[in-house]
Amino acid sequence: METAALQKVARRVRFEAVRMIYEGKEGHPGPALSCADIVATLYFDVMNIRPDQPDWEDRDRFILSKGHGCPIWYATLNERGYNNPKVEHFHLRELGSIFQGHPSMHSGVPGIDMTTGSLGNGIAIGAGMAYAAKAHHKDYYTYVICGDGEMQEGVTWEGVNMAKGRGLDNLVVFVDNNGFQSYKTIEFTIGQNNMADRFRAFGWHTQEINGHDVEQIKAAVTIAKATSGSPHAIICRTVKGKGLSYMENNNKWHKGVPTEEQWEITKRELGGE
Amino acid sequence: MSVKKIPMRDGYGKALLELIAANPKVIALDADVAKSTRSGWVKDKFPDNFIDMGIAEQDLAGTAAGLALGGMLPFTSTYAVFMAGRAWDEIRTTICYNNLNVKIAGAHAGISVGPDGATHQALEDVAIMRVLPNMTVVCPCDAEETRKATLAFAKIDGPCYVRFGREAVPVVTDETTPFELGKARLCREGSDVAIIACGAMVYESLEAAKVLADENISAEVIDLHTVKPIDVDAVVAAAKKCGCVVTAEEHQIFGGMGSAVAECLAKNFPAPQEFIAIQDTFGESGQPQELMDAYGLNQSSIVAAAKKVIARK
Amino acid sequence: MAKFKGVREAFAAALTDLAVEGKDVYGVFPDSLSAMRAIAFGEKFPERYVECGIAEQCAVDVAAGMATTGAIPFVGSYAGFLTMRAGEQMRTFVGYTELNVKFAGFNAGCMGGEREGVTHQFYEDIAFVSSLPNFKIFTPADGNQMYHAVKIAADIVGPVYLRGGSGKEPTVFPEDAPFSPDGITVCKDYGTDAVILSCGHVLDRVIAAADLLKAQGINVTAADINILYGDNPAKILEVMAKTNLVVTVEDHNINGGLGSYISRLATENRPVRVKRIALEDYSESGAAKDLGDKEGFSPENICAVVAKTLGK
Amino acid sequence: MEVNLKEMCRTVREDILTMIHAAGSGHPGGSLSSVEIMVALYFGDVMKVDAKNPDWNDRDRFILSKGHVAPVLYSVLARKGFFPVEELGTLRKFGSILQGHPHKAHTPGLECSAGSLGQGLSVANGIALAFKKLGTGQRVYCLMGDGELQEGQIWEAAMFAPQQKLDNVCAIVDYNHVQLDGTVEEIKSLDNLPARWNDFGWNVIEVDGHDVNALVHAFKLAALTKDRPSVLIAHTVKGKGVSFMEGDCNWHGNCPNAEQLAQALAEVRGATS
Repeated sequence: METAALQKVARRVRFEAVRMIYEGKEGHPGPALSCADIVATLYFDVMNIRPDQPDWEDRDRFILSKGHGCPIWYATLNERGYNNPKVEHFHLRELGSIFQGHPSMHSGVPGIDMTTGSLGNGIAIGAGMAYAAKAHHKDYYTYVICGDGEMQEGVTWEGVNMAKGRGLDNLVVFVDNNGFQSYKTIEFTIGQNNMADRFRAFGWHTQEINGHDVEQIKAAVTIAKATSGSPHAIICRTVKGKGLSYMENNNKWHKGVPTEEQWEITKRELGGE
Repeated sequence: MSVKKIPMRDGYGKALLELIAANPKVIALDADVAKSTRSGWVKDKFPDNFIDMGIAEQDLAGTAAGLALGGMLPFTSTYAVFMAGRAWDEIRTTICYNNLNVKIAGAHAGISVGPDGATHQALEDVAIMRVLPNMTVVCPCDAEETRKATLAFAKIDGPCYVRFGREAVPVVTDETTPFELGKARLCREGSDVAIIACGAMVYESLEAAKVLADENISAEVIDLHTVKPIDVDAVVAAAKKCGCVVTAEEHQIFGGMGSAVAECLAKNFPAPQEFIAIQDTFGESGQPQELMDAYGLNQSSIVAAAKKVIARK
Repeated sequence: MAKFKGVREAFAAALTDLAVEGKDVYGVFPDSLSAMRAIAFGEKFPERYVECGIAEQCAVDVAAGMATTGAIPFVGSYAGFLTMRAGEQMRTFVGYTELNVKFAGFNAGCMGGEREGVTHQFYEDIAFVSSLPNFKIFTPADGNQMYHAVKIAADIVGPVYLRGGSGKEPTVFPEDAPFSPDGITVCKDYGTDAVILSCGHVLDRVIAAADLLKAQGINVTAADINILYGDNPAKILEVMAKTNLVVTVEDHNINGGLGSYISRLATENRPVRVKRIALEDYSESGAAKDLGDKEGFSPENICAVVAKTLGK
Repeated sequence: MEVNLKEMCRTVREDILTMIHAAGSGHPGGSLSSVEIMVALYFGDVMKVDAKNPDWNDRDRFILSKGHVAPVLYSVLARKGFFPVEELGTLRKFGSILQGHPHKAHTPGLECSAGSLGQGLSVANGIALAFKKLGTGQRVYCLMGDGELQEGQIWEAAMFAPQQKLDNVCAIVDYNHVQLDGTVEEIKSLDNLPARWNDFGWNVIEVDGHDVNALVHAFKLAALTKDRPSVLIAHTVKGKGVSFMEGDCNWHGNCPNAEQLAQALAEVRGATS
């Protein structure tokens, strides 16, 4: 897809994600917006998928390891045509809604390849999918988006080790490196924010890009696919709350709901075309 | 009539501040959710007595063990689902097997966590903690009882676990209400059925008892806040007096307080029992009260269970 | 059928036979291939041997990921390292997701871990797994039962937890005895003075106790419970309905295991006295027989508990 | 009392082999690879301990993370005088003070139970942090295997100690390259091991793990390092000192028979290194 069109999609899913949080009165907008460009680029350009056949066995797989960012995933799946007809109101986090607070593969949302919400597990689960692809002689890729905070979970590094050890070059992991976690900054919590060095030290093919530049995202995937023998980490510098002036780099928006006034700003900044 | 409601976690935060003011060796640890568990209050008031471990629950448990070995009195907190689920091996082998003086708080327990959905609703933690030797397990009924339980933990040597929910829940005790670890609290006397409850279900049970009274059924209500060690005398006495029991808890039916009561009854005084609990299923997103109603954790289901169990006498 | 002795070799043998039969099974091992006695499996089916290193949470997650593609992964390790170290992963990524992952947990009980000591003896696993919706719990008493249990587990769609001990437990069941779908097998039917229910590798001791009791004029029923917290406990209730005293014997903590399950069945259906023989504290290092005797699983002690409770 | 360190290493090796043979089971490989490390700590004037008063408040602490190598620790503690050497013959027996995997309540001089891998460094960090908070100058040592670096919890702890500036922590990796199921490289590679620790913020010291004097020197270097924790990467050989055990994963947890014991003891006694 053309760059301009992709940017337009990213803007639209951002708006939809914030809208579903505004209407549902609860959710995590900051972490959703920081990975919007990555999710949009994957679904509208990179991944080999069939929205009308979500269980197609040769599809590329996607895991949102940072499950709390799911509004952006729900919005993107909807935009890409997974829901037929398109969903107007998501009823996010309401009783009986298919749109659970953290994504569930059994709640009825088409296209959810894996339940998430408990941090740190996406890479290891992705490694399982990638291993199965090789064992079944399939050539699909598995894409994972992780938060930078969940790099503190030990199981992340267990998965990193495993994927390297088995040479899973069909696994591509994006780290949404927005520099914040629930409470404060990554640096405050663990002192350092050197994600790329760590992946390199663990033997992964590692790239660093601007996670809001769709061209760079596309290029990084192309380079990853051309490099065999080890799994791929794409460390994305991002801005938490990207796209909304009142949210950007303000960690109070890790979780929160726009006021009516802020909703007006949202419509101005992200609404329309 | 409006009921005063306060989240139980406020009681935990309050107790921590009181403990630290009296004893600088008390130290609070959290895994990146200090605001939610209220251990963040310590961070604001006594920053030297607070450590944020980052999103690393196993490391949280292990470091707390080390702090205890080094002579501090650590109180750890994070969401119950991650505390009990992810750090169980550390709690079992490093903390309980060594009988270390580490206190553990599991926040956001139960289905009333609400919109976050099943991944964040701890419904197994009592089963997990109850099976560990040396562990004391408390499931308080409101903020004040949570405060008292937390203060009581500091007075005993050895691992302790307290679980509490996220929502503001009705206040049923005050500063003067007696509290003793291991001693069930009689909330209402009755003779036809004994309702043994813990956590937020205590309030629901008291409401149920009122409804039953209107139908000339006399229900005893017991707050079994300490699930382990269980107050055998109180449970057996209630069963003998009433002849049948309903247990009510915001936890899976297997392994929790209801199971503890069943073990106690079957061993000492076999009596009919009905279980109000989550019926072996995972939760989902929704508003807290909607979920409590949808999963049968409310006064009307307690009333129905009471009638059913009386008929089995 | 591959040859085997004890629950571990039985697990590996069944896994190998399943692969030979063309099932899409995998052995996912956190550095536990040799402990699972599955080296021959790994050599015969290298592409079905998924090594995860000493990283149990990773192993469970990897298995979950594989299961989404239609594969049938078996995660084999020690009971506690799975349920305790990777408990949350079992809960959220296998139980909640209802994925087709099987778990084989060994070194269960003090007699399962014996001389390794407490860190390698596991008596809490059933309490945890039973609290997880969608899981089935199989507790085969010996190698022959384990072999059939693994084969049945592979045919079930959804999570199954298989519990096994050291692999040195005595063989009680004949090779061709089926793994009872009712969750109970009556082994001795001398009478209804008491019903003694056994779970896992203490069965030989329970049977011996029934014989000892018979010699004393106390006639009991001795049965093996091989499925815990199953969907349909009707047959178990049927056996329990005949007596006024049930005694449970299990190499598990006294809370949350067989005794807890039977107590709940009793108070919920027909209140009957349930006496539990189980571990009340951490055990210690030692030979399996010495530990079993010390923890109250000797036929003599079981016998004494029954006689005393009956007031005889 | 001046102790001949090399002589002590020989004695400890003999103890390990004899006690595992008597017990009928145990883990000789990893115990033998850690001999010089343990002798340097306890006899090289590195750790402050008092065998007559195991609970002495001001002692340095040692945490064994790789609990299965209890025999080497038991031998060193006995030779140091914490309990009679005769007790070594009761290893793994019913009622013994020497559990198959160590337990605090059973054995004088033991600080913490171990056996479930990957937990020791967190415990060591906690003790070190308590010492910092209480203003004491004690140090904490933690011995890990290389295989257990596959446990995610190790990396959680590895992030924590530098953040808290725990310069009173000294971790030791017994880098013998062999684990239960094969070589570490086969199971899950640990290439770039020094870089991994360095990137997580540690002072890394590489040392020949069988040169007891070099180890003593390395421990002293670590003690001089301020504001960050140190890790000794000790290059060792699994089963060191017994030709048929060296580098063979089959001797991870295997018991020598009488004939093998005789040969092993002869080799150990004859060693002049």
